[in-house]
Amino acid sequence: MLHQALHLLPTLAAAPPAHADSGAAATPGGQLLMLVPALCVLAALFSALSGPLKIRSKIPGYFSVACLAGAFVAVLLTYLGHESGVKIAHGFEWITFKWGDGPGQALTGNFAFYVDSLTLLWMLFVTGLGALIALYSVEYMADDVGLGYARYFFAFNIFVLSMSCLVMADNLLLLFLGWEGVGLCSYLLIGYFYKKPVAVAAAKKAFIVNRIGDLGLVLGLLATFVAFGTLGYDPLFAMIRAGVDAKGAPIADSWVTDVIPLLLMAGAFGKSAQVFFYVWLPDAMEGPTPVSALIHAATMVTAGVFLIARMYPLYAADDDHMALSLVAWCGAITALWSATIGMSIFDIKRVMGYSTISQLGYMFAGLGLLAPTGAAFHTLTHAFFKATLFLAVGAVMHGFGGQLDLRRLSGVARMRGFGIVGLAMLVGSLNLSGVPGTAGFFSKDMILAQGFSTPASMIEAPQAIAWVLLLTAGLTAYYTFRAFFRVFTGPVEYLPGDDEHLLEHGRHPKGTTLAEWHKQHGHGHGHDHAHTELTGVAARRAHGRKDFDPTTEEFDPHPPGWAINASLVICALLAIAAAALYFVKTPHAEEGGWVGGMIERSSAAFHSPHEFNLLGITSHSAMYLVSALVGLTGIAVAAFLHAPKGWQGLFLGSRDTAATSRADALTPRLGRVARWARAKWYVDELYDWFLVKPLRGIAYVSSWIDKLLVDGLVDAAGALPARVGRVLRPSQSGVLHGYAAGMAGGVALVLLLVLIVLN
Amino acid sequence: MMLASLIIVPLAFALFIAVGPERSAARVSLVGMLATLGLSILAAFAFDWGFGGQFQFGMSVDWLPGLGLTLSLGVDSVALMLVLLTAVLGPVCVLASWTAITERVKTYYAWMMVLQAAMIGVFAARDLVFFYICFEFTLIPMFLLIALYGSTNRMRAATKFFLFTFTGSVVALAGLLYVAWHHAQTRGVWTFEIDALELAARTLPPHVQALILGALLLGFAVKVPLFPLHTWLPLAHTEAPTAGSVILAGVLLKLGTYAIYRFVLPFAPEAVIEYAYPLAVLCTIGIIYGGLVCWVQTDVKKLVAYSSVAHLGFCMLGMFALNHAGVTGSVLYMLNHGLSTGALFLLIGMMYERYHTRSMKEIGGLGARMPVWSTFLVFFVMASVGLPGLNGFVGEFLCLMGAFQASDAWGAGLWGTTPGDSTVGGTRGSLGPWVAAVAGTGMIIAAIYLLYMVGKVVFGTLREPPGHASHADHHAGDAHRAAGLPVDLTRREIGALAPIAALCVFLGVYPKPVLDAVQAPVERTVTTIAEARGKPKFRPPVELAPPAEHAAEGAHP
Amino acid sequence: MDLLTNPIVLYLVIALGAVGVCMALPRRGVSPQLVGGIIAAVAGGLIVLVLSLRAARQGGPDAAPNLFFYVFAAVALGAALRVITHPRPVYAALYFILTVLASAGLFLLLSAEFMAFALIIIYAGAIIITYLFVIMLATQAPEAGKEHLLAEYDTVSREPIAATTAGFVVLGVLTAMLLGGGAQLPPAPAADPSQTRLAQLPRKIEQSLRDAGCLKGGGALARSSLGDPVINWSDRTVQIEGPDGSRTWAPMPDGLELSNVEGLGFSLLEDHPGSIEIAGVILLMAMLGAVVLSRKQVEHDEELKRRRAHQLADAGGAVR
Amino acid sequence: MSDALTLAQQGWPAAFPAVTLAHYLFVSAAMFTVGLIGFLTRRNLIIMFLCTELMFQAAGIALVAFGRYHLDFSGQTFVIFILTVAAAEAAMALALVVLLFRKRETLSADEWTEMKG
Repeated sequence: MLHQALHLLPTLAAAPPAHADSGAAATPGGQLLMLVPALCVLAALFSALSGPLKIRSKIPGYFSVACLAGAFVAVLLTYLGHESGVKIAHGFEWITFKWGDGPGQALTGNFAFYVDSLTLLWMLFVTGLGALIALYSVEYMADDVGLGYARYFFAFNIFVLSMSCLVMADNLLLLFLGWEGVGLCSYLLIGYFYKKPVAVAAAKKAFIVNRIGDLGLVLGLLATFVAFGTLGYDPLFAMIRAGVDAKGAPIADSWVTDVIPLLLMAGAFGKSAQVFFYVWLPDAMEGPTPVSALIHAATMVTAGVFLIARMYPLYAADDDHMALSLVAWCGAITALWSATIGMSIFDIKRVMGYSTISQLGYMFAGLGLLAPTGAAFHTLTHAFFKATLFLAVGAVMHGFGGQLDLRRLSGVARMRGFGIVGLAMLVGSLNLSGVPGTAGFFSKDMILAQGFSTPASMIEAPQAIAWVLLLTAGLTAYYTFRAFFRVFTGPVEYLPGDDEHLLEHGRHPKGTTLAEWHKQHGHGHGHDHAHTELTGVAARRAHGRKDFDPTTEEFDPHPPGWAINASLVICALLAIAAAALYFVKTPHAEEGGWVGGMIERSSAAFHSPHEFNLLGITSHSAMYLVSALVGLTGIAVAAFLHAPKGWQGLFLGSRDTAATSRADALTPRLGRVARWARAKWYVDELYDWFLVKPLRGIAYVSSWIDKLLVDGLVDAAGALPARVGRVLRPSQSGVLHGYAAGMAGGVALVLLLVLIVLN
Repeated sequence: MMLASLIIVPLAFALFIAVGPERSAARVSLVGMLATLGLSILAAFAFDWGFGGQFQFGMSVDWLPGLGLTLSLGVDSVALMLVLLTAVLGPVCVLASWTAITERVKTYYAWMMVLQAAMIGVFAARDLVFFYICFEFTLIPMFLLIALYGSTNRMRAATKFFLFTFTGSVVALAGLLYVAWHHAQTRGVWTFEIDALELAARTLPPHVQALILGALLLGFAVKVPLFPLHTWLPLAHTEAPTAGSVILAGVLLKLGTYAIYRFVLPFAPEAVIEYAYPLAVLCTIGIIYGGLVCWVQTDVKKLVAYSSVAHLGFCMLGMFALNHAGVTGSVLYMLNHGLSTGALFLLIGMMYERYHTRSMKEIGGLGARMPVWSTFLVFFVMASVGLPGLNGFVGEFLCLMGAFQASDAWGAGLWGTTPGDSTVGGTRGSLGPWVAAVAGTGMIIAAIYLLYMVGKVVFGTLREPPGHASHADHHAGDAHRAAGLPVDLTRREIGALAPIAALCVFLGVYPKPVLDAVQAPVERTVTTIAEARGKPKFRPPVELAPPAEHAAEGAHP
Repeated sequence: MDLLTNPIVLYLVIALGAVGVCMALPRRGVSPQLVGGIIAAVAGGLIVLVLSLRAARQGGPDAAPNLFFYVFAAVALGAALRVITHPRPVYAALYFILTVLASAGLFLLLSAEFMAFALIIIYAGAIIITYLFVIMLATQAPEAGKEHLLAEYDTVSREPIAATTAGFVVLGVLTAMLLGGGAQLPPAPAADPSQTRLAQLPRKIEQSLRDAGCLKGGGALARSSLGDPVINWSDRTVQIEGPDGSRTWAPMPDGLELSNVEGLGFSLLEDHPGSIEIAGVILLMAMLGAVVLSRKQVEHDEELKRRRAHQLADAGGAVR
Repeated sequence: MSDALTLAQQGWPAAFPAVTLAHYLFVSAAMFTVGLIGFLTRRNLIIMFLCTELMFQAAGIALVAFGRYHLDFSGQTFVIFILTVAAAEAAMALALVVLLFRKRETLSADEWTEMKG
């Protein structure tokens, strides 16, 4: 792929014609985007080689940042030069071959990019956030300089590479390459702390759950090929626009528009952690936080949204929008479901994880409610504010030795050096809660409003979906600020965690040796969220001491350095600025601002119907009020239950230690519900009991069958001659004459018989 | 002469090794393998890839003209690829045995060279008898490699391997001889030229073809191995020395698939059409069953061995899809499986050399101890799982694609209905998609068991066998030094793995040359099948409806 | 009742032979070997007589009587009987040589000259000599008059009656079958199809033509473009080329035919090339096997050691 | 030699009856029977092998006689193979006998019954 970069200039001049037979508007161009994979490969190779080359510095990190920034610039330049229409940048022929001239007799899986505004929208935040988070990682991973650094940045760059392939692919096959590639990187990065069994299990789980969805995607690909005879978007969209499949049969009410969208949906749900597939994402929080920010919040998990947005023409081509209804309902249910879990668990990073699932549910609901613009906008804003949140949480984690339990941290924002982190967290939380004026507010509003406007004739019970989403919005505001109030406000108080970095380098806070430390903690120290006992917190209180001097303590919470702060600031600013995009007027779309313009110019364009109009109020203006109200209520409840006294808690709170709050009094009253919610509704256990264990049982049975039945039959067949031999053995006395006599007698007998017969 | 030299050179080196001193055997063998590799690369350059469907480098020497026996050689692009695969794995195997084999070194390497010659002979043969001789002759060196250099249960494994595969191929021989006899009956001449027999076999009535199919499959499916006939494989793999496993997985199994590709499909096309669906179901069962059995293994090598059962299920599924995509995928799968699974066995062998155990109960978390080894392991596991961008994916996807579309290739006689015309919506239209969907779960199971293995062996907390407890600190233990091996891989070992890894990446990122090269032979096979169906191969091309005017305004009402 | 065709007579004669052979077999104590031998000879003679009479009855005028056959057959069978009855292995082997010689004589009568001499050279000359070596290596022949020192396994035969019965059932059945046919041997080969192979021996033809005086004045055998002689088999003429290049037909000389050795050679190398390869492989393997076996270091096994120890103990006991 | 041969083939004196194929076959059968009986009764390994050679010899006579009868050389050709097999057998058998003799210093076949199953 490196040669692509080298030959960039010539190919810019003379790109080969692609899909000459499609007759659509695609034109060659956008070769500049070839720089993106090229730079990623370059950075990945450099990072990988830095291991064997024994580079023990941050150079690979900075190199990656530079390359990713370069990639971002390439995307930006392409965007600036992009007007409308579709350009196809041809790289090389990947899995391309032909065995006939008819439809469906050639497989075209080129390494080529389909450049339209949807692609560019996604690529802008993928590469932009990629570069930003790479910068953050440079500092975050500083403890692992060396082999770990090489591993980390290799996977990181390969991730951006795969994500670019996924987003920019000109055909579904290349999309699948990226799809699996991001899965691999996700696997490698979740399992980055490979000595932690929890991380390894989480990585495995993520990969396998994704694979299950991928099966749907593969089958969807195959069905697409069968129906349309191609996997390239350009000819595909041409046929869908014409409403026919490869044989010219109408698709509107055929199996094509039912089966393929459902299969693709399965893939999308797997990657984006929806409904049955969500279980991998919370566990994925075992990875380093920048990874969670980039992969498991901002980019990779939105691949499912992207896939459906990309294939939106096919979804929309169905008469009864069956698949879209399903998408919407699944999204809404997931949103609510994971929000309930987010409300009850104590691990702030996992709270963010569940919140991501919930917000992804929003996006899918948006897609399903015929608001692709809203979904895309929410994806964009979510990418920024969720990245901000994760980076902030990561900074806390980094500073406190991996501590994530919100009952063991308090008043972090007031500690020296953590100001920026607190502010960034606040920005992110406001966005996530949908406080009026923030980007998150507008993007969420677009989806909600559409939900109340979409006629029930197009989607099954859209209003119900919208109510569910509205409820979720309130819960979201609650759990977001629950985490914020508990960790960032209140008395300064902390208990350091058991960060993997510290473990690796043998310097544990208590100054104990590794072995002793292990003895004290045993295993399973990865998931503090499940712990309810809070030993030793009291010993480490530092009530109201703003001048808390860390040097007198064994543990030194180190505040973030410039790289982390810089990326936090940029990220937070972007999250704020994203709101402005809503007000950008474009000639391409009536609403949705800049994103609306981008979507309208792409294949995902869909003119959503507006039917709601009560007393002259459009659904949007109604939603402004309602969702603002819901969001603020959620915050207020959070403040009442979790906030400290005084202005920090909006004068509602009463908390004065890290561990206790008003919520503690409330929880027992909820009885089992709270316990079950905290146990994540026992979904993992259910899966374990009803899926994993039976499957493993079948595997054991198969193994026994193999050993006893299949192999046993073979062995029995092999033993048959031996058995027969054992029966006949006594006749073999070993005396030569015996054999000879037998033979002679036999011959005599046979001859006699012959004689008798002949006569 | 090109091909003859490819067979003669390894044999000559085998002779050198046999008469030469014990100490230089490994080096001579390496030189011999490299010479073979060089020759095969030369052959690849001399080959006219534009005419890949024709047999090139043909040569024919009369052997016993009275019986119509000749020594005729020739390769088309598929065979040449497999020759290349064999040649590539040769030096790798020698490197893998460098320190592992310490006794009877001469015998070992001499047989290895003989094996190499026999395997190349199988792919290069254009005469049935010569093919069969080479096919069977591979058993003897392999038997000895397992029986003399294997681990504890080696004698049983070797015997089982030998008897199982030999019994099968005797039946296959009967089938092949019947075809030759039929040729002699109808044409009046005895010949064993594969081309002539191919034409003769197709004139057989369908029920005889079915018998031929059964006989050939019984012989060749054992070698593949197809689902119920696989039990020799795990045992042979676990007991064989590393190089033996590599060759076994890399090339010997391909002898079976190649034989099916070369004989079963062209010799009995009508019967294949008839029985392809049940066979595909069998492959599917093999995929899932093999995968599940993998999952509960504790012996790493056995796990990878069972994974071959699952993987070759995909390969055969593509083959029995009987359409272009499927057969192409199947051919690619042969190459890819040879590379990635061969490399996995190599890696496990390296681990075994260091720890003398392969049980996942005793070892774990080796990522901390052997980063380079672990990197390679993860890499090849990913190739094996079928990650796009690495070699495994291309073949797997095409096989699935073939199966998905296979409905209209599969015969209907057995099921009493007429073949569906379109793939989905025809009478039997949904069979292919269902088979593909069920087989597709094999992808998931592959991820489960391979990642399970990686999770146990590479990741997690470091666990080493009791004898190696002294390595808990960060320097090499005495046991390693005793074996002359450092903790992590040596340059020799990396040298053995790196070329395979490079090939994996190349074939994954740019499979185009291979795809193009195999088109012509696959075309030939698929056309044979299509002709046997008595239907025109190509459906008349349907005009693409031009995009209507109003389409631009929006797809929805 | 025709004695010649009545099977009962035949079976009685066969039974007589069996009794004779049984008596001739070595046994402990008094063995009526000479008597047995005579009885067996008489029985054999009777059967041959029956055969001959039948032949004479059926035979045409050209039925060629042959004294040599009777002599060779008698010697061969007599010597064979002695092979299996002589208690001393060396003598048995020597009698075997006699059998071989007599068989070679029979071969000569059957116009298989090459095989006759090959038999003598290979069998009598090589194989039996090897046997003799081994016998001498393995047994120590006692002097005359001390026959009781012969090994027990040489002097006592096992199950003589059963064995003889089995053998003579076979012989009886075979003979009964033989009596079914009495085909004459055809005359010595004159113009059998294999003679066309002469065409592959141009120099032999040329030599015989020259000897017959057909090639005078520097004439030569005419050759086709492939170098073969031009022969018309139907009237047995061959084309010859005069010194001036003119071609004429000349009759083939009378004695010109494929000799036994030539015929055998053609048969061996043209009709059975595969078999000769296999024979070669068998010989090679046998040689290898013999080498491997004889190189093997053997140790006296437990059985022998035990026996030796017994003998020593007995001897010691006697001394004491 | 050719004179003697002609004499032998023409038969002399004429008092003896003609010789037919059956004569030779009877000689062959009788020799085979003698060999068979010898093999069954004798207990010396070497003699037993000699007896097998006798049986070979008998087969050879039958083959040559049939060959003569059919005017075909194949019969004689097969005698060559019989010779081959006999030679090979002699080599192997004698090597084995020597081996066994060295081990137990006896030629009795009854001593060797270890090969029973």
